[in-house]
Amino acid sequence: MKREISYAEGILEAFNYLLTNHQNVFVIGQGLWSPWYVGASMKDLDVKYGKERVIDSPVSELAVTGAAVGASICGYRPVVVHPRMDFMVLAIDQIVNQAAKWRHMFGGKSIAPVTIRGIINRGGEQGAQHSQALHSWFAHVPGLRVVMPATADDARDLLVASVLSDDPVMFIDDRWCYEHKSQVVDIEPVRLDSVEPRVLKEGNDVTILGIGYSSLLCLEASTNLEKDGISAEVIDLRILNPIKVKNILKSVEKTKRFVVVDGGWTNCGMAGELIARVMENISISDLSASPKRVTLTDAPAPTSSNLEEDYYTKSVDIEQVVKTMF
Amino acid sequence: MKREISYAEGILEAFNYLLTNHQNVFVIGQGLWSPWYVGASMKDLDVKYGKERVIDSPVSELAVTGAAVGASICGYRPVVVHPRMDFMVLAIDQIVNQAAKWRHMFGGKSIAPVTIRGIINRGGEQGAQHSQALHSWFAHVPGLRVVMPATADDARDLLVASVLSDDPVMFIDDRWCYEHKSQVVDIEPVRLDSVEPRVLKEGNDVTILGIGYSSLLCLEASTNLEKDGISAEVIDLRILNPIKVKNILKSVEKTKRFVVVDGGWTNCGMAGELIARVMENISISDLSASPKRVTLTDAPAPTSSNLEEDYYTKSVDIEQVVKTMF
Amino acid sequence: MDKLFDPKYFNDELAIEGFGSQELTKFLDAMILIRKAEEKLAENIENGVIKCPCHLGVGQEAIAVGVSSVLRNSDKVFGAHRSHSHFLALNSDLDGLFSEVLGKESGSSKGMGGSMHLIDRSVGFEGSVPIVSATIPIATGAALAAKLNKKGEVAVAYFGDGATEEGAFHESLNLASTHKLPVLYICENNLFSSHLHISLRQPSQRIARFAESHLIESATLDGNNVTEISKHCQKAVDKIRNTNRPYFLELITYRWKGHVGYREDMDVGVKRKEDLLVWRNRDPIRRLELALINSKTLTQDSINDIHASIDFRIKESWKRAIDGVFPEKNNLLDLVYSKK
Amino acid sequence: MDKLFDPKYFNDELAIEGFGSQELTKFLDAMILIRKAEEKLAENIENGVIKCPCHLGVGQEAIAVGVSSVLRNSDKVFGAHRSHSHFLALNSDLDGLFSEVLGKESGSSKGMGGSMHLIDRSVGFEGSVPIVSATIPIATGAALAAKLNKKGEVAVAYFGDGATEEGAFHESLNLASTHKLPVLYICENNLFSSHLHISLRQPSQRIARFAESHLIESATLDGNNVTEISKHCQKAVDKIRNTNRPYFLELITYRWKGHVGYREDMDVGVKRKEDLLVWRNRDPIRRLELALINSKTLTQDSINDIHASIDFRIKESWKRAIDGVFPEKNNLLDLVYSKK
Ligand SMILES: Cc1ncc(C[n+]2csc(CCOP(=O)(O)OP(=O)(O)O)c2C)c(N)n1
Ligand SMILES: Cc1ncc(C[n+]2csc(CCOP(=O)(O)OP(=O)(O)O)c2C)c(N)n1
Ligand SMILES: [Mg+2]
Ligand SMILES: [Mg+2]
Repeated sequence: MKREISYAEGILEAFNYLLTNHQNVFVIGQGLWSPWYVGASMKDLDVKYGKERVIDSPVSELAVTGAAVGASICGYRPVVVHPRMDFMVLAIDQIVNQAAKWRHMFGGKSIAPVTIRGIINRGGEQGAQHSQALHSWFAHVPGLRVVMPATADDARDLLVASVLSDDPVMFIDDRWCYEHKSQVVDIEPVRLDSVEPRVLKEGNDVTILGIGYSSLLCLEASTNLEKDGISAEVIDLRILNPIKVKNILKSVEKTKRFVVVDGGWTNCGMAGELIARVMENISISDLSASPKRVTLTDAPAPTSSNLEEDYYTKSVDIEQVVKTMF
Repeated sequence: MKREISYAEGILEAFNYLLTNHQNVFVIGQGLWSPWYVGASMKDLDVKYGKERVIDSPVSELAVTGAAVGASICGYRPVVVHPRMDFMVLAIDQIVNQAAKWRHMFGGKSIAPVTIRGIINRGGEQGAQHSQALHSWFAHVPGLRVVMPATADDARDLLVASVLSDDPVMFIDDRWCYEHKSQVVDIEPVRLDSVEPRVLKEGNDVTILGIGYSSLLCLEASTNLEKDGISAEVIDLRILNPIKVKNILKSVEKTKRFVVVDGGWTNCGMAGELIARVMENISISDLSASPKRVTLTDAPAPTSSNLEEDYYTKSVDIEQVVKTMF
Repeated sequence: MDKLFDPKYFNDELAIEGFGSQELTKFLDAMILIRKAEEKLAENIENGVIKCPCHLGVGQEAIAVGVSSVLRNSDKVFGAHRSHSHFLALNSDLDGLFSEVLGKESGSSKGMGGSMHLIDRSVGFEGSVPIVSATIPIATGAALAAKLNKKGEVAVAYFGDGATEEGAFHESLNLASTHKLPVLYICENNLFSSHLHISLRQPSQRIARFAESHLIESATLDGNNVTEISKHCQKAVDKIRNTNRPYFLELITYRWKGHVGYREDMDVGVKRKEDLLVWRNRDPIRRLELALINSKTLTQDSINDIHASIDFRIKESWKRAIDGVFPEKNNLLDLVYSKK
Repeated sequence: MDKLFDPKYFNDELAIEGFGSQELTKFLDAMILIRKAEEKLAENIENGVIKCPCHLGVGQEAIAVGVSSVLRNSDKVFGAHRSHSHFLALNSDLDGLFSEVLGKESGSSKGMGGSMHLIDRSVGFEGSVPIVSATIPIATGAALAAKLNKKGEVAVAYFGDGATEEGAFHESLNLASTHKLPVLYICENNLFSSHLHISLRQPSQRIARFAESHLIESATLDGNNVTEISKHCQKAVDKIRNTNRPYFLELITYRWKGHVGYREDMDVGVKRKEDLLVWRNRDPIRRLELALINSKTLTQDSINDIHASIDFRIKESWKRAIDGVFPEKNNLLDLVYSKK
């Protein structure tokens, strides 16, 4: 039976599913006994599953993440929650030097199947150190699977898949998606490595690829573009590493125009990467316009509402870029 | 008068110049009182300038980097030395959350002109945690200038320029360049923000862009390609952020073929970024082949010499890719 | 020692011997200014005018006022996420704070930082940032600069009990201790990090034990006693200037508002109404007022005048902040890199 | 206590009361195996056969042997960059070590890790990595797993004095102390981090002071005394299993070789020939041999036999390692992600 749920509810359902069905799952991080900062997405987990399995922690990102890595090596499936990516950078050694390489450097004899939930929590005049979206960094690292859902059903199903994956997974969660709603059926676990970019809307004139929350903006833009007679195909990347491009290439070959929209900075970001992937894999004659990207303003996040207005991408920015291609 | 010096000597000359001419320069990091791991590039600095200005430190990457950031805020021009990028990730909060944003978030009222020398030290069966080249990460961050010299003269002159720049600079140093030799004249400080990608060798048929040590590989490849009648123009990127592409575009418009070579991983790396930059800025009809990139194998570094052989790019790999474009 | 953590104690009037009436009045004035400024912010968070996250330190005013009373403009002071008091205690610059919180051009960081990024270099306030523990190594580096420049400057790092759970804290203390750096570490131990009481985060409530482990001289004092803090800091700062050695001061206190925002009895979902009631008796302002009245240094009337005049200053300043303009759009990109 | 740091002391034969001859012989055997294995590596680093960076622990053998003597295969042990002894003390697997150092398929990590990434899960050796301090939080997490699975496992983290300068160390101790995790922290305090003596890095040589600051029970012992280490560890491990609380053991020792590589009197550029001469008198092997001979547990002849038989094993194992094949090329990409 289909039901409609929000993204935040999707996350909560995933946690409930995992904690109920998998005794080796536990959750650890700051704020878990009072998870006000993640909306409803973790409500009452500590009450339902006990404070032994839903563990609030000292302000020690590095050791807490390392502890989760250690527990994952010993058979557990921990989810570490970092309320903000900005704080999580303190734990990068454990994520990138340890977890991502554990399997490879030990010749496959051990794995570190930890899931790290890094939350992008921006806007609201929070400023330079509370607004970062560093997903492109993690996508750079072989050994780490990087997941960034845009829709409620994906939020739920990809979180389940992340925790059940035998690899370390960076699950990136954008607060701006939390109210997004979609239809779901009951949870049927999928294999994370089988997940491909998803066509959210079909179209013929241009392929607009979104990443995380940007995919929702792309949908919005596509609706407006229709009024201008432009039929946009919208694709949601979903998995940032290892990256799969088959669906994207197929779409670009059809539409002959390609725009990537990402809420991260430009240089060495996900948007440029996808342009490069497309360019190396199609023949130039398949394109009728130079590929374009729409990215975050290349500056630290401001606090002033006046500047925030300019700083973040809006769907109209996407529409404008698309229109220059015709 | 022209002299020939090695890259390592270039670094040493830069330190001598800075410590002699700028009383507010000091150096801090692990190993400075016994700098065996950086070849001759820091020889006797502690003896010449005293242990107060050339400071060896505890094994505390985060605090030591933060201390340098703090001293830079208070009028000093510290250079923090990280013998390996792999260790430096422990200090990312100070580099990325603090130094890179300091000027912007305080409305220009304060600056953090620290220079961070992050060394890429790979090969030699050192394995996954002692071989990383994470320059693309730092290039992603607005507010941080990222410098990666390939030649001896640049090593010297760009280190001087980095320390004299009013912005925080990530100066990335590849051990594999240390023996490279070039001609220099006396030091004439240049402004870091005036430095553009540098044409190392002119050619007509293909533009090969290198980054750091890769530029030396590109030169090697171009010599061999000549024998096959391919005239390659080799450009060295030098400054990874903020990026400047004018010279590159001009070259590609001439050669109509573009290959980027980078010693970092593929996904969200510098090579893909440059393909994207070129694609958004030229018209598709200017290209006679799809752009290509040559990057590091997308895996943690192995230790076995047998696998290292495959893992790292050789000039012949570049030659092969170039040849497919004709 | 244990009594410091028990709100039943240390609720009486302060000892004021050795302080002149002018100095005591300055303390009172400064604490009331901070209290009322933060209450003004609370009011405007509640009514929705302020959007920027604000961490209010109501109840903790004695610390910044006591510490700042012994500092020079050439000293280098660093704050954290809860730093309105650190800023105001040095400069009383209501306009700079209010405008900054509203993201206005006239703010202390030109509207680029908000509540969590305050700066005023003219008085040595070198910046506050909300990454927990981040300014501890930075202040340690300011002390390294002070040691090198030999001008007798002292660096000051303010941070909370939660920050001592971050590795950066320990690394910094070791660096300062080993390299003999002139830094004053001020730990405002308010027993909470966000919603979590210290007993759920550490095996002991007393933070100064870490200073001991790094062989740094330290003391644990009543954080709601401005005269004692001032007196003790004077000694500590003199010692630092003379010896180039770090000093660690733990100040036990309690915050009256929630972790972030305006609420009183709720802390990011955690109710603590009863506790708060008891802790309010340790009010640093009331305890000084009592001492001033009992010692006849000030009358209740003159204290009322102080309140009234500060109310007026706050009203005027808030108006100016509200009327201020937003930063120019070009700041967004123009401030990323230096022009040199 | 101070005597532990003075190489003039603790040079005599070991006390062996309470240990059977079989156990003592096992200690001796294990220490000699480790010593000779590392000397074999040193020889082949010097002659250029080994390219992979090796951090030898010659002189520190008693620690791993003493600690391992009380562990179960189900315990979870983590090492660091200098972990040959930790590995061999648990499994005596010369082939696994030698092949790994040579990057051969038959190595303990299938040739994918080299000297700095050893693993043998069959005996609970869960891995060693060279990022200083990195396995301290990881072992702490293994202890969290042990606490959750209630099987009485103990996690063990080996690390050096240098590692205690990293924030991760302090964060981990706080986590273990607050959440009551069954972990045994073993600090091999050899007074050096690379080229720097501890007096240039910390204000005190005694590392256990940090355990005290985190309210973790601790002891500082002679790290070159295998019987004492074994006895003390037995008590510590029993306590950990019974109470789920961490325990911290600091073991004072000295390494005879340079930080990395084969040299004896040079430490990455730092000469310390004189110091080394004195410290060699605290040789953990010689001290046990003396005790065994004086107590007539073993004769010099039987000890010679042990040496000879180990020499033989090492020669044979080295030959097998040299003859071994390299990992298949496809490992490079195939091992990055799991197939599931
Ligand atoms: C590195 C980092 N981790 C987590 C946070 C979220 N956070 C903000 S304030 C705070 C509490 C800090 O407690 P404490 O240091 O005692 O200061 P107080 O709030 O009590 O003044 C936390 C956890 C952060 N800002 N930075
Ligand atoms: C994070 C990090 N920083 C620096 C290094 C370089 N390094 C390798 S071993 C070592 C010394 C560590 O000293 P200690 O922990 O006492 O161990 P020991 O070498 O004495 O066994 C250092 C600094 C590293 N590997 N990792
Ligand atoms: Mg607190
Ligand atoms: Mg050591």
